[in-house]
Amino acid sequence: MSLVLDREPTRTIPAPLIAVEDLSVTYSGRHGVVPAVARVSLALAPGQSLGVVGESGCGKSTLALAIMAYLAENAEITSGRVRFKGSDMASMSPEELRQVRGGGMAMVFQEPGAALNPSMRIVDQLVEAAVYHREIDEGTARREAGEMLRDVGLPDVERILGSYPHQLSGGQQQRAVIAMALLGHPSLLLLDEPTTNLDVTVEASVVELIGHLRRRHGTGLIYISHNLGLIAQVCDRVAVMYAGEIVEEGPIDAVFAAPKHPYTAGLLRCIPQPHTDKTERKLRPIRGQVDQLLTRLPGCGFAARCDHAVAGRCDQGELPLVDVDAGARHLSRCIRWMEIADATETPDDQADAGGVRDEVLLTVRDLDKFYPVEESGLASLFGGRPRRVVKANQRLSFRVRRGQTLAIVGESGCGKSTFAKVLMGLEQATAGSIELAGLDLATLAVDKRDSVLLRSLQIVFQNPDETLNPCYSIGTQIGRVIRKFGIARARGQVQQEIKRLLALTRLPATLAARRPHQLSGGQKQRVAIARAFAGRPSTVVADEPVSSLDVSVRAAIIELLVDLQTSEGTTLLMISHDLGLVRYMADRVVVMYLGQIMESGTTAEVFAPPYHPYTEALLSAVPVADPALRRRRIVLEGEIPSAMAPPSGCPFHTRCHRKLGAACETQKPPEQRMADGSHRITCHIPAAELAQMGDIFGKPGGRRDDT
Amino acid sequence: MSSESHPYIPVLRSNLAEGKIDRREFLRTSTLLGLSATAAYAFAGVPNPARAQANMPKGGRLRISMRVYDLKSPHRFNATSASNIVRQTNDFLTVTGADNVTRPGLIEKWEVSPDLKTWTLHVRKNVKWRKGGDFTADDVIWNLKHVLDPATGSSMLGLMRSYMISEFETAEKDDKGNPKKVSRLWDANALQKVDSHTVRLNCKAAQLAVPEHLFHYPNSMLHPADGGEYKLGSDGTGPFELVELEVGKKAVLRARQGYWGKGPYVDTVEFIDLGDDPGPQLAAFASRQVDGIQLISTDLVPSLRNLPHAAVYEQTTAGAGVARVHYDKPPFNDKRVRQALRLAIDCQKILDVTMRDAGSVGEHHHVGPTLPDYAKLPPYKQDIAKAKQLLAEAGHPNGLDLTISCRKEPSQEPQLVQALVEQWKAVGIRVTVNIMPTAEYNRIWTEVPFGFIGWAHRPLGIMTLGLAYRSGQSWNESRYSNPEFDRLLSEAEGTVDLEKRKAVMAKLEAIMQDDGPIIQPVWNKMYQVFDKKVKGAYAHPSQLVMCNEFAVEA
Amino acid sequence: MTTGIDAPERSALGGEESRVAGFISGVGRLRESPIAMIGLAIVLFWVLVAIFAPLLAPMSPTATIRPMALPGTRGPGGQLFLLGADHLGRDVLSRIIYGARTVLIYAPIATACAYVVGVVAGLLAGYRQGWVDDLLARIGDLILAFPALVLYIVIIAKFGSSGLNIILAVTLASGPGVMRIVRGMVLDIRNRAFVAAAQVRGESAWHIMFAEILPNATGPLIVDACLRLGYVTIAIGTLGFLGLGLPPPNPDWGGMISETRQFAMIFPHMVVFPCLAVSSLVLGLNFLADGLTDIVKRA
Amino acid sequence: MPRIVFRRLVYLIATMLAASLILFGLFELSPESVAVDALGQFSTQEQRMLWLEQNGYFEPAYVRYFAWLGKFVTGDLGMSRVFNAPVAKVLVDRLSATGILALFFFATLIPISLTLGVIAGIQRGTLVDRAITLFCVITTSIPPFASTVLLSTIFVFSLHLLPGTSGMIDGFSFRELIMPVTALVLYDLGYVARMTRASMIDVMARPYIRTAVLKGVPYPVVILRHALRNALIAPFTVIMLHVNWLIGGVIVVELFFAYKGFGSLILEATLSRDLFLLEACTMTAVVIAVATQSLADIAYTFLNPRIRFK
Repeated sequence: MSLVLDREPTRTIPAPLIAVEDLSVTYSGRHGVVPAVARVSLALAPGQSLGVVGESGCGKSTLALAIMAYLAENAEITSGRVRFKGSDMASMSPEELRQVRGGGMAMVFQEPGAALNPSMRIVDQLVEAAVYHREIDEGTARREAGEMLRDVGLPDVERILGSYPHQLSGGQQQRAVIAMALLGHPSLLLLDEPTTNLDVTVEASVVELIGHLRRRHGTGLIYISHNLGLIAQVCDRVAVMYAGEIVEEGPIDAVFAAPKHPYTAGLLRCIPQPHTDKTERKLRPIRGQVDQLLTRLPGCGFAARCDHAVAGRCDQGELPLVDVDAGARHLSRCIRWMEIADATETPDDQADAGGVRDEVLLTVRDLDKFYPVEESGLASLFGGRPRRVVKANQRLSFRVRRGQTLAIVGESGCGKSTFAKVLMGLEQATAGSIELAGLDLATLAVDKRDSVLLRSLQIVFQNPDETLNPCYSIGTQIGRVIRKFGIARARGQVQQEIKRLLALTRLPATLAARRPHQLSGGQKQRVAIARAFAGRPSTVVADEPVSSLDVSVRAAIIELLVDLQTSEGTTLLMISHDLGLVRYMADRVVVMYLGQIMESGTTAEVFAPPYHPYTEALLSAVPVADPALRRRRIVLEGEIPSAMAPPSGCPFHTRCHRKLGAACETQKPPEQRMADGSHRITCHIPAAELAQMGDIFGKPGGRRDDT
Repeated sequence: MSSESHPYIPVLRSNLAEGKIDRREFLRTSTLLGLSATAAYAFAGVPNPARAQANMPKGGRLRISMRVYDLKSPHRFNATSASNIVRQTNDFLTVTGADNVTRPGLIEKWEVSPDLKTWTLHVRKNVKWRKGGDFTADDVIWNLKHVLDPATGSSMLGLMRSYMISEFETAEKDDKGNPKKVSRLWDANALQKVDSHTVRLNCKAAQLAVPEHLFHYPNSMLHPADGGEYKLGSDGTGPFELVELEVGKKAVLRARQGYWGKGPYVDTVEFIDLGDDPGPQLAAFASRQVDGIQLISTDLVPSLRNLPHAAVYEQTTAGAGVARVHYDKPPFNDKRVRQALRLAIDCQKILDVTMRDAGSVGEHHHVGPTLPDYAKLPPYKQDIAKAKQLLAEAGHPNGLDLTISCRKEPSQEPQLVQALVEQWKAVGIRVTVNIMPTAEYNRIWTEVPFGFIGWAHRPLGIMTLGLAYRSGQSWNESRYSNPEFDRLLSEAEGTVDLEKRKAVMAKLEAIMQDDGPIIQPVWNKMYQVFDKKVKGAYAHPSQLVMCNEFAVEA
Repeated sequence: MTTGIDAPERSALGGEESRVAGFISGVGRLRESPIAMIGLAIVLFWVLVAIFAPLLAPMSPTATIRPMALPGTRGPGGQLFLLGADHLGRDVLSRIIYGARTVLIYAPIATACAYVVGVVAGLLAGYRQGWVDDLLARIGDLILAFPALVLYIVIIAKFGSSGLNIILAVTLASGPGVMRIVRGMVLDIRNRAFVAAAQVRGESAWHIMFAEILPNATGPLIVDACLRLGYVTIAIGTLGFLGLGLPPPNPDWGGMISETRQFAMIFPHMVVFPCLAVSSLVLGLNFLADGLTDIVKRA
Repeated sequence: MPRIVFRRLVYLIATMLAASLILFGLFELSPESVAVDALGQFSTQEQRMLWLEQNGYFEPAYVRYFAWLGKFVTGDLGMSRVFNAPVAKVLVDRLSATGILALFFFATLIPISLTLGVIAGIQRGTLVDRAITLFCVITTSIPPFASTVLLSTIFVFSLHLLPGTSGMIDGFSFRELIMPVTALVLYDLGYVARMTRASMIDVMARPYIRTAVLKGVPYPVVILRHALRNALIAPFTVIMLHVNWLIGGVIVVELFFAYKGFGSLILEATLSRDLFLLEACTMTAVVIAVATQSLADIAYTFLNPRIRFK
């Protein structure tokens, strides 16, 4: 277990390492010229760190590529320049540029798997980064590569050096990429969403590493992310981008504590925090969505979505960035920043407490789902060896009450989606039962289910781009469900019902004639929800319903689900890896790890001590967009084991920071009932000892917890 | 008997002197009756074309494009190309030249009785087998017995059946209880050895064309020790020795020492198989990869004439493409249908679009106008109205739907078929063309109900008629069976007097036009092409090549 | 792309859309690719030639008029042989025009048959998986193990040369290729959430295969169909060239080339024009496929 | 590696067995037609019966199949009727001729098409790219049967530069190979070049190329070390699979240029219905096709570490 300070104290600004001056970039495409970055100015001193946040399409990746002078062919810099240590990137010779890239500044992208050449060994890719910038021979470079891998916290360095990228896990790959970036001894490191698609615990450790390396090597850092929580952990300053512009920039504490732009404030309000729930504070989505405009309208780009926009002021002329706090260089592009004062203040944040009924709707008992592993080779050809299995679900047992929201939480590969598939009948369980309305669904395939059962149990999928058939209009797709479930048959009635559902999901009726590709992600997800609710189901499964949506849209969808569940009296089964979201929405929580239940209980019970050590680590890893919040940092060692070869005994023992000893490795942990009612924890640590555990979150501004 | 002994020769002489027959007819007939070609040409007063040319260059290599088929059983050959390889190593008893005059081969002279039934063949005395030993009367008799044995399956049997063979019943019965029949020599003494170098053919019927029959392409003289099989190293009397054979690819022959006859001048002869396709043959010749093409489709002639190094040799022949029906199968068993098929055709038009100057107009009776026994009939005219009427009478007022099969190569055959089909349309006979791969068609050509095939040139009309239309012949592809026709044919075969024979031939030709199973729109010319550096080259009407006569200039 | 709620409406409220409109917009998108437009123009040209062959052809394609007539010369009746006449005196232009019919009947029918078989098998294999997939994949592999042309000539040699057998041969030889493509796409598409959504609302397997999955596979399939149509055109031509094609005198480009190529030396018009005809059609199809690929990729 | 080799071997054998069943069913199931094919149309019924009895054709079909298979496996491929020689001998002879053709074909195709593809791929959208792409589409659109005609019209008949046929009558001749190889390469060049181009474009757009550029690797090294290896995997395996295509392609070309190879052999066997030859040729074609497919698979595995080290 390592415990590190959250952040460093802010330093003063020395001479700039990198300076972006009034930079504008446009893309020309089929639909004309699209501005991506508009008049952005930034400066970063050596050793400083800057976070750039914004939702997808706000131009932050283009900004990063422009800094590296690596824009796509259809991109054009229409104004401004980028200076690296004073020299204009645009006027550099190819050789100078090559020296700067990798030697002066290095970049780390998201999806490390794709960033590494699949047909070269790690060692060769690392050595390259060193030898082309520094006068060292291959042997030295190789030795340094090994050291650097150790530095980035990779075990078994020799093996990794000789490996091909695909032989490493995602976390290992990203560490290798970071090591590669550092081998050229750059003075600036650009990170573009380096932890997206990594599991939350892995993400936490990578972010941890980045902070550590920055301090150790004194590298300047530009960290691009959509996740405000991550930025809060590593950066001194933050720049918030919206529609290609920087709308707010300032010291991290100041921006998070007192945002001076309505967009920043809106973003912060959209994020459910792991220490709040829907009864405490309602999420406040930002209206509408990011519009990709062909021509920039005068005035504030955010005005169309801003609650504080005033016609005649916000839509006039060029709005400048104004310093709202001369001492700390806190800049905002809002013309009304003074009038809005503290934009986080929101009226009517008090939400209704959902009524919880007691009737048990769904009972899962000892559910197992094993997949046979495709064996290749001799043995399988002749059916010799017994087949290996992946135990995706092992002895799952829990109950869901009518009208409740039950959340299943866990990192990827924990088996939560497998459970959803079994429940929906897309897969059949190996053993155990799922009881719903007197039927056992565990082995009842979807094509054996009658229409009553089918319509009573529906699902909302994760990826809005895949959830709708691109070939049919929205109306057709919803209409099909309405007819299929016999809600209505006549054409007029069906149309009425479509309209009702669209209205229910707060979509305009005109959307019925559109095709999915004409819709935004949020709209698609609303349609998917409308479709799921079309048969007036008693239970809806929501499988990561918002994980691929932008922050501002996410909040709206969550609110929609919560509202629908309440108004329709639907039971909701949430599957998510986002503890903030779970905390916000769920009544009860089931925490899974490698196919097994680690902890279950009401939301309050799970999110407060005593914790299962895994839950504790999960909570610690959640990025929190509140720099003032103190919490214990628990960084898990190692990678999530393969579900094909789960560890013996307690599946979590390989990474557990509270491991007791040999018993954890050999014996199945017992399920212990906690003092507080329905709360159960499956762990070898005695209940009494667990009860001693402190809360992971301190109160804002309160004392730091240490362990 | 002297060479002057046949009583009809003086008649021929006086006929020639009186102008009753032309020189060609005189030459043809007098030589068949045993007059030597030299004497015949001298009497006719024309130079003998077969005289050896002086100053032929020696040595070199001659490459001829020709299919190289399997050569296993020369007596069973049904393609002249195969015989053209064996021909270089194994001589024939007689040789019919490009002028249609038959000269001595392995027999130095022959005599025939006035009734044309007894033929005395005098075997040349200085001929040695390559591996040693003289060529004798025994060898002749063995070979003739072999080709006339039904088990051999030689087309010689069909040619000589009428005067050498009879059918005998055996003790065995077939399924219907009728005695099975076997064919064998009509008389034990039919092939008589007179002495070591004299053989006598005692025929059961008169036959004028015996010397020409002896040159029929399957009748090469094989060494009896080889048992009728031919392969690398088989013995022979010919000018060359086979040294390499790759079926489908090439055959290489090397000149032998001490050949009894003319030549050979070249050191090696190569027959190169370029496939049936005319394209590669033309391409190979154009780029001088071969020195000659054994058989060229008339299509290629214009292109070949365009090549500066090409010498195109042509021969007017009695070879023809013939569309024939199965005489016994409906709807063709109705004489009116057969007539309609003929009446629909304008032969001149067909000639114009297909053969042009490479042929002449046919008369649907398969007796070539260049042959000595050709009798001129009144012109056969296209008559579409009558054809339609006949069809209607035969019960096909709305016309007929037929399928005609033919082979892909030589390419003039499918072209002729297409031209015919185009004309049949006019009388309501709708014909689909089934062009089959050549080799495939060659195997089944007698089996298709309605088919088209090229018949090779034969030096006498009676030879063709005897092969193709006599009842029960194996090559009688049309299954034609007409007792009157058979009778007249036998009569013609036994008639020495040209005028009388022509009278009989006129009857046969009329039967063919009236009742016959064929539509024969044109006669082919035959072309062979050689590089100009090949000396002594000529085209033989039967597509034969005798390489000992050719020389190659360096 | 403008995706805001306030974007102008496309059609009247509640429209459950028309497939036709979708198709028209798809064709309209061809305009995005000049290369596709050129290809389409060439293909359409030949289609129109085939349809209006009787009106366009100056003479009967089988009438034997003046052999070896050179391009631009006249026949005995004053007929103008624009592209000359062949060795049997048939007008080359008329034969090319009618030949377009032969090609544009047999090639599309054969390709369509291959598609019917390939699409159904591919959908079944990809969607059903398990033993169905194994069986179909093995059969497909087996057929694909035969070189296509060998398969053609073996079939034609065994069963004879006729239009029907050519279609049969093409279906057999191309079907597995189509199946592989469809199967590959189905394996991808079947994992999308909308398929699972259809499953959980109890749609039948046939509905899912044909109404949910197949429409999403049309883009790449259309591209493939254009290319395949080109191959089939070449294949039919090749069979004609080898003498295994359609029986004459039906004009058929491959057959025309085969029949007249020995004249190429002095009468190149007989053979060069059919060569150009078949090459231009294939070129048009390839252009079309190229352009469509770009469009499909962009979509 | 041994595992995939073994699996491909098993697959090869299984495919061969299935193919042999098809061939047997197609050509040998009816003994009557076998006899006709073997003895010719002029054979008598009596001869056919005798032949069928001598060759064991009155046994049940499965007994015959296994006997046939056994002979096949032991290399007894029967006698070719047309060539009057053991099929095995003819086959080996012709296969080696086509092998030479294939060797020159690949030796020409691979460098030209890969170079064109890589150049076009790197310079995507430029005039060079467009020119190469257009050239590729046009050559691919001219079927071999047309290109052979056009090529020989120009080079043999008009310019008299090259020999018109490639029979290799006097042994190996490089000049005679030029035309057939050119015809084959022209038709195929476009396909491989375009595939290489697409693959190159795909690879050049991959994040790891960006990574390489942005870590300051010189551009030529990026192309040679990072792009080419990954980009050439697909075209390489496609080229391997071209052996299958080549077997078909050579039929036309070998026929046209009278090249005595496997293609013209299989055509001749088919056209003349030389049954045993045809069976052997077809099986050989299948073996070659499946074997090269397997080789392509193995090569792919070898080239692509993602599969190799799975």
